[in-house]
Amino acid sequence: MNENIELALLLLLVGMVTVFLVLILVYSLGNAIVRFVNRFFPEGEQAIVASQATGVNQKHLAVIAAAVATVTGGSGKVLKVEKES
Amino acid sequence: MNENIELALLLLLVGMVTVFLVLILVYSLGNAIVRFVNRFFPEGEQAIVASQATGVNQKHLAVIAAAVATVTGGSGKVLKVEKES
Amino acid sequence: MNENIELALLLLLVGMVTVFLVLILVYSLGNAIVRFVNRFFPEGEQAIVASQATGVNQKHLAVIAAAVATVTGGSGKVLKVEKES
Amino acid sequence: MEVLEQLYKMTAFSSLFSEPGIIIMLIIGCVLLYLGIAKKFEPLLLVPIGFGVVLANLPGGGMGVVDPKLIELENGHYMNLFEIAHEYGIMNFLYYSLIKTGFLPPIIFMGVGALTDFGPMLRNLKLAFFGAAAQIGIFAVLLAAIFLGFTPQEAGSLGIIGGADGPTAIYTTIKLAPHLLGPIAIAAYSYMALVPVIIPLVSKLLMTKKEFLINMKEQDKLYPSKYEIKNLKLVKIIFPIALGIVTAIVVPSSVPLLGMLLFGNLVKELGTLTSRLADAASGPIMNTATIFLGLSVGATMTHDVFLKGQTLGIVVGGFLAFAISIAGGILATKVYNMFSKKKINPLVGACGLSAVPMASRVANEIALKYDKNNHILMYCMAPNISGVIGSAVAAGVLISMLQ
Amino acid sequence: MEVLEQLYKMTAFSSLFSEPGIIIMLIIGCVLLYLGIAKKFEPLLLVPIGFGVVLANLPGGGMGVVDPKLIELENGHYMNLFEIAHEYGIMNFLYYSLIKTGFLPPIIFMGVGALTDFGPMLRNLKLAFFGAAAQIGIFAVLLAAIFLGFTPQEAGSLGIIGGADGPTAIYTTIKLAPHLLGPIAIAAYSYMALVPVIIPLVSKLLMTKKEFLINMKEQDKLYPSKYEIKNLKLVKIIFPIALGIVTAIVVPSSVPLLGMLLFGNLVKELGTLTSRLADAASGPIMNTATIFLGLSVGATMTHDVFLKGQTLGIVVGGFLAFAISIAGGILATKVYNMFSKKKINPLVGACGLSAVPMASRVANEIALKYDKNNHILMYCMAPNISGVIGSAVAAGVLISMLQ
Amino acid sequence: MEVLEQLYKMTAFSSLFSEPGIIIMLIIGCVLLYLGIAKKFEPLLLVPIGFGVVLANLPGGGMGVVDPKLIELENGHYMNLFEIAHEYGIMNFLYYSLIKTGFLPPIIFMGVGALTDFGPMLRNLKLAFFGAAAQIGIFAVLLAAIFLGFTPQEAGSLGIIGGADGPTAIYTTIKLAPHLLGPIAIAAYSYMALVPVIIPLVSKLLMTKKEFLINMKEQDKLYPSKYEIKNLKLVKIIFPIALGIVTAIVVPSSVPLLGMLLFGNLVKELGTLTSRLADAASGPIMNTATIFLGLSVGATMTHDVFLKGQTLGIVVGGFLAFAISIAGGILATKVYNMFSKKKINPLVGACGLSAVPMASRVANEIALKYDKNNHILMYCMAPNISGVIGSAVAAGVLISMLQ
Ligand code: NA
Ligand code: NA
Ligand code: NA
Repeated sequence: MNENIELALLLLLVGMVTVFLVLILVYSLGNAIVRFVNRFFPEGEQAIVASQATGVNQKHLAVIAAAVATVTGGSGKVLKVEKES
Repeated sequence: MNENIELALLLLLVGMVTVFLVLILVYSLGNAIVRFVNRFFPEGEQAIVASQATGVNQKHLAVIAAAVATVTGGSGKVLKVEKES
Repeated sequence: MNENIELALLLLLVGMVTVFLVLILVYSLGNAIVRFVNRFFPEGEQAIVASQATGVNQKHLAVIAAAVATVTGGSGKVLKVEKES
Repeated sequence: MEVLEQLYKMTAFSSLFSEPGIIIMLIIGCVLLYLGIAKKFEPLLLVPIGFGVVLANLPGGGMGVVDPKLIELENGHYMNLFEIAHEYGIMNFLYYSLIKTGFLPPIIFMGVGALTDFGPMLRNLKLAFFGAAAQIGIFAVLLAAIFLGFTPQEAGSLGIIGGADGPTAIYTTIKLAPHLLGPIAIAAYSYMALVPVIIPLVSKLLMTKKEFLINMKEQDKLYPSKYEIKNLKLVKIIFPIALGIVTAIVVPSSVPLLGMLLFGNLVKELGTLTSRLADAASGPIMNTATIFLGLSVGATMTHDVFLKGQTLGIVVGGFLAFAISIAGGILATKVYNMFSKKKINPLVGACGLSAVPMASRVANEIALKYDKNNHILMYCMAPNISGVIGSAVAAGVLISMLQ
Repeated sequence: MEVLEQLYKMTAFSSLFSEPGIIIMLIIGCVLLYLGIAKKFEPLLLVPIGFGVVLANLPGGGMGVVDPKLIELENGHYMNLFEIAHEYGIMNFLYYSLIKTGFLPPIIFMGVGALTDFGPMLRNLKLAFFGAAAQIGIFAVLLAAIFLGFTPQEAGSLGIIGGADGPTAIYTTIKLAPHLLGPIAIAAYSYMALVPVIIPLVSKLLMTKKEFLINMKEQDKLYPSKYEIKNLKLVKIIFPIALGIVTAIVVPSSVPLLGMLLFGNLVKELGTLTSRLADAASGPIMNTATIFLGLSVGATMTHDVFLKGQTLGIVVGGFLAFAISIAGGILATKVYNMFSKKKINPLVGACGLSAVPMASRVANEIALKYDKNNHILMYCMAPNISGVIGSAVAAGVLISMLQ
Repeated sequence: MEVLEQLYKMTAFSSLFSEPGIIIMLIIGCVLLYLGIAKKFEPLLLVPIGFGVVLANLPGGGMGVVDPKLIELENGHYMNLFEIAHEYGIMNFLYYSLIKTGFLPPIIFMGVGALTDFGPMLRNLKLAFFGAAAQIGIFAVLLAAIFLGFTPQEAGSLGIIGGADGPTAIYTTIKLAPHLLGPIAIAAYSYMALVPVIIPLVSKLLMTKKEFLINMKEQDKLYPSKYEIKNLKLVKIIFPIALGIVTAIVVPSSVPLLGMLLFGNLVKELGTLTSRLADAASGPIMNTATIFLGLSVGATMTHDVFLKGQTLGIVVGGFLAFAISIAGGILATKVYNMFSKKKINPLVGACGLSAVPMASRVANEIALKYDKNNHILMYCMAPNISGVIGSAVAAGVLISMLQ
C-alpha cells in the first residue's frame, strides 16, 4: 500500500513534469517553425496551396464540383477551373 | 435415420412455433409502442425530427447541399438552412 | 554461385518467354473477342450501356444527380432522367 | 529444353488435362457471370462469386479454399490466420478470417438494417403474421432432405434456402454445414433473382381469379382500422431497440443476425445524430463485405467439392424450399380469409417469403395485371419485411438445436 | 411436451429469472441509449455502446465479451483469432482482434487528427501551456484511487478519465486494466457529454466576476504580440512532422496515439496531394472503427463484470478527475495572471481539459453571458487542442511506468 | 532525483545517443516526406512511408516491425496475430496481418483495376507487345545481382523494381525476400516518381532525331488498319474474364495479382450493375490499404535493417532495372521498325515499362517537343497498360520458381 502511494506520488511528479515538458516543446517547436518559415518561405509555395484566384463564379464552381464528384463516383475531383480568355 | 426424422419433425414444430411466437411479439410490441407513443409523445420531438419547414427553395437547397458535400469532402453536411428575414 | 547464375539465365529465358507468351495471348484474345463481338453483338446491349440520349439538359442532370447523391448520402443514384413529353 | 520443361511445370496445363472437373467449373463460373451480367441476377453477389469460381479452380493460383481439415492441428487447435495466409494464400486468409468465423453475414445484415424501413410493416402490423407462415418451406425441405439421407445439419442448411435471405442462408450454413457453403449460397441468390418467375408460377397454381382481384384498399375502406400512428419517427426509433431485447430473450441464437440488423436500422432511424455510422454501415462496410463474401464463397466452389450429387440435391431442394415457402404464405392468407370478413389478397401472403423488395414488386405487378387499379405494394411490404425476421428466427432455431 | 421443453431450453428465460443482474444491465443499456438519443450525449459512441450492452447481456446470444482467462492457453500462449471466433462468436472476434490488441483507439486518433486544425493553437501558442495544467486531475484521482485500494493499474485507468479524451482513456485502460474497459469508456464519454454542465459548475466555484469579464481581445490590443505567421499552410505541414519526432523521443510510449494523430493531421494539411488518405482516415476508417469500438465496449459490460462496487468508484472518481482537471486549468491561469500584466480569462485555462471543441464552445458561452462582446472561442481552442496532446502524453507516462 | 531518473529511463534519449543510426533514419524519413510533399513524388505512398520511418525508429514507441524470427515458435509454428499485437504493438499487428500475409498488394491491385481502362490497349492491341520487351530490365538486373552475391530470392526482388509497378514489387518481395521490403518499396516508388527524368535520359541515349519525329497518326493514315471495334462496352466486359482464365492457366502464380486486377476492372466496366463494388474497391478499400501499406512499409525500415550495403545495391540496381526496361522497349521498337513498313515511334515502346499513366504522358511530351503536332499519348497507353500485365507475369514466374 505504502509502496503504491509512493508510486502514485512519483507518477504525479513524473507525469506532470513530462506533460509540461512536452507542452514547452510544443511551444518552442511551434515558435521555431514559425520563425523558420517566416524567414525562408514567407510567401507560401504556390505548388502546395492550390489557391484558385481565377475569375470563375464561385457558385458555378461549387455546382460543377458537385456534379463532377457525382458523375465520377467521387473518384474524380475538380482541381482547377479556369476561364477561357 | 428414424431418429433424424423425429428430430426433423421436432424442428418443424419448434421452429414454426417460435417463428409465429416472435411475429406475434413483433405485432404486440409494435402495437404497444404505437399506443405508448401516441399517448405520451404524439407530437414528435422536434429535436429528433429535423424537419425543415423554412422558406428556402428546395431546389437551391439541394444544390447548396451538394456543393458543400463536395467542397468539404463529405465531412461537412448541411444541417439547416434558414432564410434571412 | 555458378548454380545461381545458371538459375538466373534460366529465369531470364523462362521469364521473357512467358511474358511474351502472355502478351501474345492478350493480343490474340483481344482480337478474338473483338471479332466475336463485332459478329454477334455489334449493336451493344442497351441494357448494359445506360446511354442517356434523352432531351434533358446535361447541366441540369449533373446538378440533379449531385443533389440526389448528397440528400441520400450516396446511397441513391440517378439512374435515368426523362423529359415529360 | 529445360526452359520448356520449367514452363510446362509452371503452367496449369497438366492439371487441366488430368482434372476435367476444372473445365466444368470454369464453365459454371462463366455461367454465373453471365447470369449476373446479362440476366442481372443479383449482380452484386453473382459477379464476385462467378469470378471467385474462375480464380479458385485453376491449380497453382492458390486461390481456392482448402479443406478445413488442413487447418486443424492436433488436440483441438487450429492454424492461426497468419499461418493460414502463409500456407494457403490470401483467399484462404479471407475465407478463414471473415467467412468461416461467421463474421461477414452479420456485418452485411447491419448494412441491410441501415437500408431497411420498418414503416410499411408498422403501418400494417397484422399483415406481418404472414411472414411466419412463409417459413414453412424451410422446415418442409429439411424434413424431405433428411429422408433423402442428408445429415440434419446439411438438411437444415438446405432448408434455409427457403428463407429467401442470402446472409441468413450463408450464416446458417457456415454454422451447420460449411462444406456446402458454395452451392447453398449460389442457390439462395439465384432463386432470389428468380423471384419474378417463381412467385407467378406458384400463385397461378394456388390462387383463384377472384383472389387475384381482392383489392386491399377497398377492403380498408369497407373495414377501416382504428389504428393510427401519430409519431412514426419515434415509433421507428423505439421499435428496433424493443424488438432487439425481445428476440434476444426468445431466440438468443438469432442475435448475431437480428441484433446487427436492428442496430443498423436504429442508427439509420436516428438520422443526423448517427448518420456517420449509418452511412458507413450501408456504404463502405457493406460493399467491402459483399466483395469479400462473394469472392470467398466462389472460392469454396472447387471442383472436388462442388461436382457431387449433393449439389444437384441442393439445387432441386432449394427450389422446392422457395416454392413451398411462397405456397405457405398464400395458403395462410386463404385460411385467414375463410374466417375474416375483411379479405386479404393472397399475393400479400406470398411476400412473406422475404426477398425484399423484389417479392413485393412482383406481387404488385401480378395484381395490377388482373386489375390495373389494384396497387398492393405497400401491403406486400409488411409480410415481406417480417419475412426477414421470420427466417432469421428460423435460422436461430436451427443453429441452436443442430450445432 | 418435448416441443415446449425445447422451446424453453432455447430461450433465455431461465437465465433471466436466475440472474436478476441481466435485467439491471438491460435497463442500463436502455439508459445509455436514452442519453445518446434523447439527450444527445455523444450519440456516435453511446448508441453503439448501449446497443452492445443490450446484445451482450442476454445469455445464449454469445455476444458478450468473455473473460480473457478463457482465451489463455498453457505456457503463455493465447487462442488464435479463428479459434476465438469459433468458440465465442463474432463479438469476441471483434473485441480480441480490434480492441484488446489496442488497435482501434490509434486508428480513431488518426481520424481525429485528420479533422483537427492546429491553426488556432499555433496562433496562440502561449495559451497551449494551460493544456498541461489541466492534466492534474488524472494524477490527483490516481493518487486518491490508490488510497481507496485500487491497484496502480486500475487507478491509472480511472485517473485517465480526467484527460477528457475517449480514445486515450480506452487505449490506456486496454493496456493497464482491460477488465474496467466498459465503465471507464462510459464514464469518459458521459462526462465529455456533460462538459456543458461541469465547466460552469467548476468555474463558478473558482472564478470571480472580474475574472469572468477579462476580455482577451482587449488584452491583445493593450499588449499586442509581435508574433505573426506569414505562411500558415507551410507551418501546419512542418508542425506535425516535427512534433511527431520530438514527442517520440521524449515520450515514446505515447507514439501509437500521438503519432497516428499527427499522421492524420499531416495528410489532411497536405490538401489535394493526399486527400484520398485524409478522406479515408476521417471517413470510412473512423466511422467503421467507431461502430466496432462502441459495440465491443458495450459488449464488455456483462452483468458479472459491471455490477460491482468498483463501477460506482469509477463513476465518482471519473467525475472528480474531470472537475479537478478543469480546476487545474483555471487555477494555473489565476497564478499566471498574478505575475503578468496581460491577463488571461481563466475560462481559457479551463479548456485545457480538452473535450474538443465542446469545452471551448461552453467556455465561450459563459464568457458571453457576462459580457456579450467577449468572444473567447479562438483563444480557448489553443489549450483545448494542446489538452489532447497533454492527455496523450500523460497516458504514455502511465503506460510506460505501470504496464 | 528518482523523478529525473524515471524521466530519463522513459525517454528515448539514451538509445538516441548509443545508436547513431536512428538519427540517420530520422533524416531519411524526413527526406522521404520532403520528396513526397515538396517534390510530389508519389505522395500517397511516400508520405505514409516517410512518417512510418519516423515513427518506427524511435525505440520505446514499439512502432518498428520486428524480425520475423521473433514471431516464430518451435516446430514450424508462428505466434498468432493476437499474441503479435500483445507483444509487439499495433504496427507489427498491421504488418504481420496485412503485409507479411501478402494481402494488401492484391487488394490495391483490385482498386487499380477498378481505375484502369483497357480501351486504349484494345484499340491498339499490336502495340501491347512492347509491354513484354520492357520487362527485360527485371531479368537483366536479377542476373547482375546474382553476380554481385545477392541470393536468387533477393536478386529477384531487386530486379522486379524494373517492373515499375509498386504493388507487384511489394508482393514479390514479400514472397521472396521480406527483409528487403523497405528499400525495395522505396526504390520502386521513387523511380516511378522519377519517370519524367529517366525516360528522357534513356530515350536521348538510344533514339535518333528521325525516330523522335515518327508520327503515329500519319503512319495510321498511310497504312490504315482494318481493325474496328463495334461494341467496345461488351468487349471490355468479356476481356477481363477471358484474360483472367487464360493467365490463370498459363501463369497461375500471378493470379493473386492479375486476378484481382481483372476482377476490379470487371466490376468497373459493368457500370451501374456493380458500381457499389467498384466504388468500394477504388475508394475506401484502396485508400485504407494505401495508408496501412505505406505506414507498415515505412515501419520495416528500422536502422538495423536499412543501413546496410545491400540498401545501396538496391538503390543502384533498381535504377538500372528501370533504365534497362525502358531501353528494352525502345530497342524492341527499333527492331520492329527494321522489318515493318509502318513505323512505330520508339517512345511508344519505352512506355512498356508501365508506370501508368505517367510514362505515357512523359513520352507524349517528349514527342511534342520535337513536333508539336505529334500527339502519341493514346498509342503510348497500349504498351503502358500491357506493361502492368507483363510485370505481374514476370513476378509470377519469379515467385513460382524461387519461392
Ligand atoms: Na424469409
Ligand atoms: Na486532456
Ligand atoms: Na512493367
